[in-house]
Amino acid sequence: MNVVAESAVRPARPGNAGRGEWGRRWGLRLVALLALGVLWQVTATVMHNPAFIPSPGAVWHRLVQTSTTHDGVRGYSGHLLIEHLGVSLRRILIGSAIGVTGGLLVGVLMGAVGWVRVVTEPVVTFVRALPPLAYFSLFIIWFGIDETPKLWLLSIAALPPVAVATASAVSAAPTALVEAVRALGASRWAAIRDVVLPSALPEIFTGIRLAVGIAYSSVVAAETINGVPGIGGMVRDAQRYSQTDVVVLGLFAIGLSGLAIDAVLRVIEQRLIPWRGKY
Amino acid sequence: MNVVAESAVRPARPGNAGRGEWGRRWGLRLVALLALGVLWQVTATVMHNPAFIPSPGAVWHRLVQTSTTHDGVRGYSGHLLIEHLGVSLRRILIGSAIGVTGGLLVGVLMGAVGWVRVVTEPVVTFVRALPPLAYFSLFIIWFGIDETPKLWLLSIAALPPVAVATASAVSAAPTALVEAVRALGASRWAAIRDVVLPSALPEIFTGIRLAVGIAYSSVVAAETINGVPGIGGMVRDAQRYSQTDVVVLGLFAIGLSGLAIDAVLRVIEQRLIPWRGKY
Amino acid sequence: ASGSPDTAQKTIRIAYQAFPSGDLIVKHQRLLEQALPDYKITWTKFDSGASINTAFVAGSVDIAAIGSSPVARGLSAPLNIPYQVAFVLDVAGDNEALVARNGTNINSVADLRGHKVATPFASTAHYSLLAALDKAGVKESELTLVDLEPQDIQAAWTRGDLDAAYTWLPSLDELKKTGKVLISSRELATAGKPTLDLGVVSTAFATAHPDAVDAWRKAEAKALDIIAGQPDAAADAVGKELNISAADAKHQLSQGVFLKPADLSSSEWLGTEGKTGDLARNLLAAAQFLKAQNKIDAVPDAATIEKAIYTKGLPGVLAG
Amino acid sequence: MSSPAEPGAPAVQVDGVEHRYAAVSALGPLDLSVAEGAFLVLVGASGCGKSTLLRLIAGFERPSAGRVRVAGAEPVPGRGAGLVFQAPRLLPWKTVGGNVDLALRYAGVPREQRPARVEQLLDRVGLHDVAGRRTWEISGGQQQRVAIARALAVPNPLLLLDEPFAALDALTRERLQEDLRRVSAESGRTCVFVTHSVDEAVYLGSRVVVLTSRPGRIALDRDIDLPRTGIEPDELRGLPGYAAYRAEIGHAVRAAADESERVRSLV
Amino acid sequence: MSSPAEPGAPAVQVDGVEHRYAAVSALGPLDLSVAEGAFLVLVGASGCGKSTLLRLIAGFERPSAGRVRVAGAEPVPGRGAGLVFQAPRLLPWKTVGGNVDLALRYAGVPREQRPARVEQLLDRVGLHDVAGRRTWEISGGQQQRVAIARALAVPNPLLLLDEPFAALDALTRERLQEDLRRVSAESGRTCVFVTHSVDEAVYLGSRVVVLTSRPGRIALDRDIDLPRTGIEPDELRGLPGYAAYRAEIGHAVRAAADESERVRSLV
Ligand SMILES: Nc1ncnc2c1ncn2[C@@H]1O[C@H](COP(=O)(O)OP(=O)(O)OP(=O)(O)O)[C@@H](O)[C@H]1O
Ligand SMILES: Nc1ncnc2c1ncn2[C@@H]1O[C@H](COP(=O)(O)OP(=O)(O)OP(=O)(O)O)[C@@H](O)[C@H]1O
Ligand SMILES: [Mg+2]
Ligand SMILES: [Mg+2]
Repeated sequence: MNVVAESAVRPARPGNAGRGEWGRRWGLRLVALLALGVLWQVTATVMHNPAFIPSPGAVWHRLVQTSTTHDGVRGYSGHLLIEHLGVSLRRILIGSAIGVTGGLLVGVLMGAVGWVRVVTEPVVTFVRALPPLAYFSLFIIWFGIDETPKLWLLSIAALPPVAVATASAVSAAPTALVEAVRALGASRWAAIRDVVLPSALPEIFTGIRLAVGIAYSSVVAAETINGVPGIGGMVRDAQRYSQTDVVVLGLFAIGLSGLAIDAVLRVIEQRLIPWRGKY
Repeated sequence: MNVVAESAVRPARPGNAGRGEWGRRWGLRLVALLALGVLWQVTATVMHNPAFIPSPGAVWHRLVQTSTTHDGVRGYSGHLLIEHLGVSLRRILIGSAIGVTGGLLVGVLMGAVGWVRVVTEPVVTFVRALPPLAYFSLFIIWFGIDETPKLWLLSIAALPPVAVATASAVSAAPTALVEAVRALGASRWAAIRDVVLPSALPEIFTGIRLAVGIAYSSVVAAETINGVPGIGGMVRDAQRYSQTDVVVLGLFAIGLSGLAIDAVLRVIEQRLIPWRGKY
Repeated sequence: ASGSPDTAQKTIRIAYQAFPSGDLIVKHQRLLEQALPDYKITWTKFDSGASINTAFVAGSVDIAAIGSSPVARGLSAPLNIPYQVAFVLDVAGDNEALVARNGTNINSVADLRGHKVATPFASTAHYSLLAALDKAGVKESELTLVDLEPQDIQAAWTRGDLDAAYTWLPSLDELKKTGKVLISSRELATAGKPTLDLGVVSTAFATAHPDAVDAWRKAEAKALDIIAGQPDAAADAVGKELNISAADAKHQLSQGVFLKPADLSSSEWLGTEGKTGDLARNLLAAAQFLKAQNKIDAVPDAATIEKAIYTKGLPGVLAG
Repeated sequence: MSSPAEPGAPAVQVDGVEHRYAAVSALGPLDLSVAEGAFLVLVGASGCGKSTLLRLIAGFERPSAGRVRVAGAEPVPGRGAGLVFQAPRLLPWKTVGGNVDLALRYAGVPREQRPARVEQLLDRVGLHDVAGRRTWEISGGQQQRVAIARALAVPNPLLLLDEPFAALDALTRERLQEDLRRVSAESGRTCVFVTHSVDEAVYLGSRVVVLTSRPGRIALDRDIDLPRTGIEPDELRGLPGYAAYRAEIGHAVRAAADESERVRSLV
Repeated sequence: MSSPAEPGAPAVQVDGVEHRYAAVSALGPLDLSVAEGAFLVLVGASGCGKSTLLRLIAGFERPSAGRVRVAGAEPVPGRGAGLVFQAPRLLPWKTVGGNVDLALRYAGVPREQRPARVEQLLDRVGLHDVAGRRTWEISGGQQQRVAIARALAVPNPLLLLDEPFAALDALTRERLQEDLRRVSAESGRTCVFVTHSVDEAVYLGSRVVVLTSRPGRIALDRDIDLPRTGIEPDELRGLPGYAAYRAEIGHAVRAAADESERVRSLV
């Protein structure tokens, strides 16, 4: 049992966490993956109800089918799986980008400027409690049925985690360091730029990772309206026709691409915040 | 413009942030609220289409109607507004509680135990990218149509923010302090209890606040099936009949109660974490 | 609890939907509860046939009100849900229709080519729209089909994002104010493509509690009588269930087609024991249509579908 | 909020200042006037309020009673006074050099001149080759020296130093003392310097103030009448006056502490 | 991973130990054996590797080369050695008393005895009435004293102290020196003590080791042959041997620093 708190006790020396570590990590993951796969196959065989749990084989078959043109039909609903995914990824990325930017702005203002917080905090809390499904119809009235309402929904879903995390971290900036730069002559905004934001960065990153995840998990809601092509639209469609294998395939496509994006974010995080835990 | 970073520069002395501050804060909020109300009334009057933007008066009338028994009809769909809200709140609270507890456990394990992280991190990332609407039908198949699938959905929605925030904060525990207690003879788990968790508490709280918000905003999705009584079910029902005033009323009920819960959480946070920003 | 006849407390779990039909009258006037006092009856509202199918797979319901299109899906692979059609709640009439917006110069179904048409996918309206297009010789690829829920159709329509839509009440009424009806489900029904709301019973339940099924059918028949004979009472019940005014409910009821109980066992619908009615053919056609759409894996054979029509005791049960 | 600076006003003027942290009275009523160019050394027991006094002068605290004026105006953090805190307070997200660079940037030094100035400042506090290191990759004494270099980067007329040399070895300490003594004498910058070392106090100060403990009041206020320029450190320490000052101040420190002790034991 | 302790082994045994942080060589090859009950004082320029050596002995670092043994076994943090870090490192989520209490809890002191022991320990480092305060509500010197009290709470046979008295005034410092000297002499606890004060080194140490700077090597290793018990501090400082030791060690420190300086200027 190696507690990572251990890393605090015995800092890894250079060359320590090399190939071996890397191999072990992926080995472990592979084993876990295999175990899950076997579990799935066994459950599917035992249940023997494809609507309940489609077998891995069926999902694989769907993957092939939705990724190719067969019998003159192109993929699913006229689009290949990769196209569905691509369209949705574009929406997710744009929506997340807008949401994260907005969240950062709102969060910094909320954390740093007293009266903005007094008014904005309740508004943000109010808005983030609202279920997208409830207000989505209003978006249609305001923004139509094309890309705009989807991007709005995803942005609004992505904003709160960043805003809340940023505001919380900003308002808890380390007093000692803020004083240190103020003593050197930093203006208030320079202090925010040089101390408050860097010290909030770890929490902001957690917020961003959560935001992207939430944008992801909102993609079906966003694509309830005119959502094909789109992975969410595909899943919804399949759901209504009880094509559980397509639903599971869609879930995999969503989950795996989400995993990839999160991995990228985590690499950026590690590059950007070498000081984490150092003070 | 009073920058709160200022609070770092000139610590408020006792008696400084007293009645006056309090009054100003609520005054500001009241003004903002009034402004919003007027804006709403004006928009409603201009649009003049109650299916799009119901007037404040119409929503108020609905509030009265859904909170009383009139013409032999009790509230909305046979339940008073407060009952709808109560049922949903119960679901949200139970779901959040389960999700937060699970998230804490997963987060601490992920942050503190290397091999758990290696396997669990991808699983959590995978799961939190999945749209509830996509897997909800699987929940119905597995857990039926009563409370269980709703609680599952809400728990799963609430778990990731806590897990991610906790794991991130735990793995970034201040090395200096971990060493300090280790030097005093703390076991690894004592170090986690006495240093890692307290230092992670602020981020954990951000995670919890986000989790409750997300559980809130998932209540409509959770109540798509067999959702009456329930505020989400009520909103959905109203939606199908374009009773926008009821939808808006429901949104208010959700948003305001969400605000109340968040306020409670923030009070707890401030009580629990007096050292925030102090190191 | 459903399948086993010897449970202590006998229960019936009914799934209903929020469309105006006799089902809501049965619920509101507690007709079934009165007929079966020693059963514990729970009513659960669902918002689509798909979710009702899901609930059947989960074994969470015994009896349901569901559209003919989802029933066809449920009877086909991969779902193969063991349930049987035991009642026709209503036939879509003028309450479901295809409307074109004024000023788009669309005067017939054929004119829809190149336009944007919305309908809730996987619904009876979707089925009807495709049937109408098929009848007019318009290929799906020649126009843009948009998947929207009725309330969203209404919103998008108001903005001018849509040229036409196939939807149902109450949004249909709003659309009609600024558009004109190209074809309604009533006409499609006459042309042999009816869409229906059906009452289905899980096979296990029907086997275990045939008497309860009979009572339920009688209650539904009574509701049909109320709709025909006491429109005000019917409107009141439906209005209260749907949270709308009695006047609105009355208007909506007037747009649908409600069969006479006696007609149900005619060869046009359920038929009788041993001689299944046309409903089976109708469901088979729907399944074939879905197969052509790639929405189901295989079309069940005619025998399977005939077996899924619950005609036990017909016409006797509904005659009284 | 801030009154305009008056020309000819003393560098620091403390009038009847008291400071209380919630229930804790940290600094007793205190009057103190520091002339421009003076080198004031504060000595006093741990917890007597020295840091509090510096924070009041720097503008980080407002006195519970009385008033503080710096060059005749109400003190504002970062304006008019540089401050070396008791702890290094380096920014962990900047390298060692980056921390000094930031101070230069605030001081308005153009970007292209900064790298050379950073090197120079670090060199001045005896640090070589550490500009590229992370702040947690240098020793405690080195961190404190970076904090000093950072404060020296800003050319404020008033410099406040809170036990800046406490973590340094004798040699490094002597070098920095020399440097600081020369700078203050030559540039005419006013310094307020906190130390626990009586020797350091006498060596550096043009005036030494000894505080009693809790709440801090002035126990001794002595001008040090020793030559401030053109004399070698060893020579200075060899002067007969030097030893006398050391003895007097050492005595005062002990007396102040004993006094407080007696007061406490009476209570 | 950890070898069993051997009875009769020296309290600390350092064999050919080198330590490198990435590219930085912090501690040169070093051999050192500390006998049980000894009071070893380490002196050396800032950045010469004193803290690194203490961290190696405490088990927080593993040497890049050579081996460290504490009572014959590989050192494990928290087992066998108490450590006062150079910075206070108090837990901000505990009160001052809570920080000390935690140490007592780790030491297995029963809950009901702890409040009294906390009071006693705080008193011992000269702190009154601060047990209920938050860690940021006390002065720098007070924080350092809490850290000392916390370390004294754990009865380890080996005590490592990294400039523990640097932030204290002369009087408090003398009291704590006395206390520590007495404790080590009476309890037989082994101490390794880092300081920059030559006087402190001679006063406290039974042995003084002077390190050269970067990478730290042993420049001087001198046993201090002065009485360790039954003598008043002033009396001790008055002994002729005392001044001689002071001179020798002061000289060695300067020489070590100059040496390093020369080496560097040659490179
Ligand atoms: N934030 C605070 N809240 C309450 N009391 C405080 C606070 N800060 C300091 N004190 C108390 O005020 C007194 C003066 O503190 P200050 O830091 O000025 O002492 P100091 O003279 O700098 O001591 P040292 O030499 O130990 O640094 C101390 O008794 C301390 O306990
Ligand atoms: N994490 C690190 N990474 C790189 N270099 C380091 C690190 N920690 C310390 N050093 C370097 O190692 C050398 C020894 O450091 P150490 O902290 O042991 O010095 P020290 O003798 O305790 O100095 P001081 O008296 O200033 O506390 C120093 O030159 C320092 O810059
Ligand atoms: Mg101080
Ligand atoms: Mg050190």
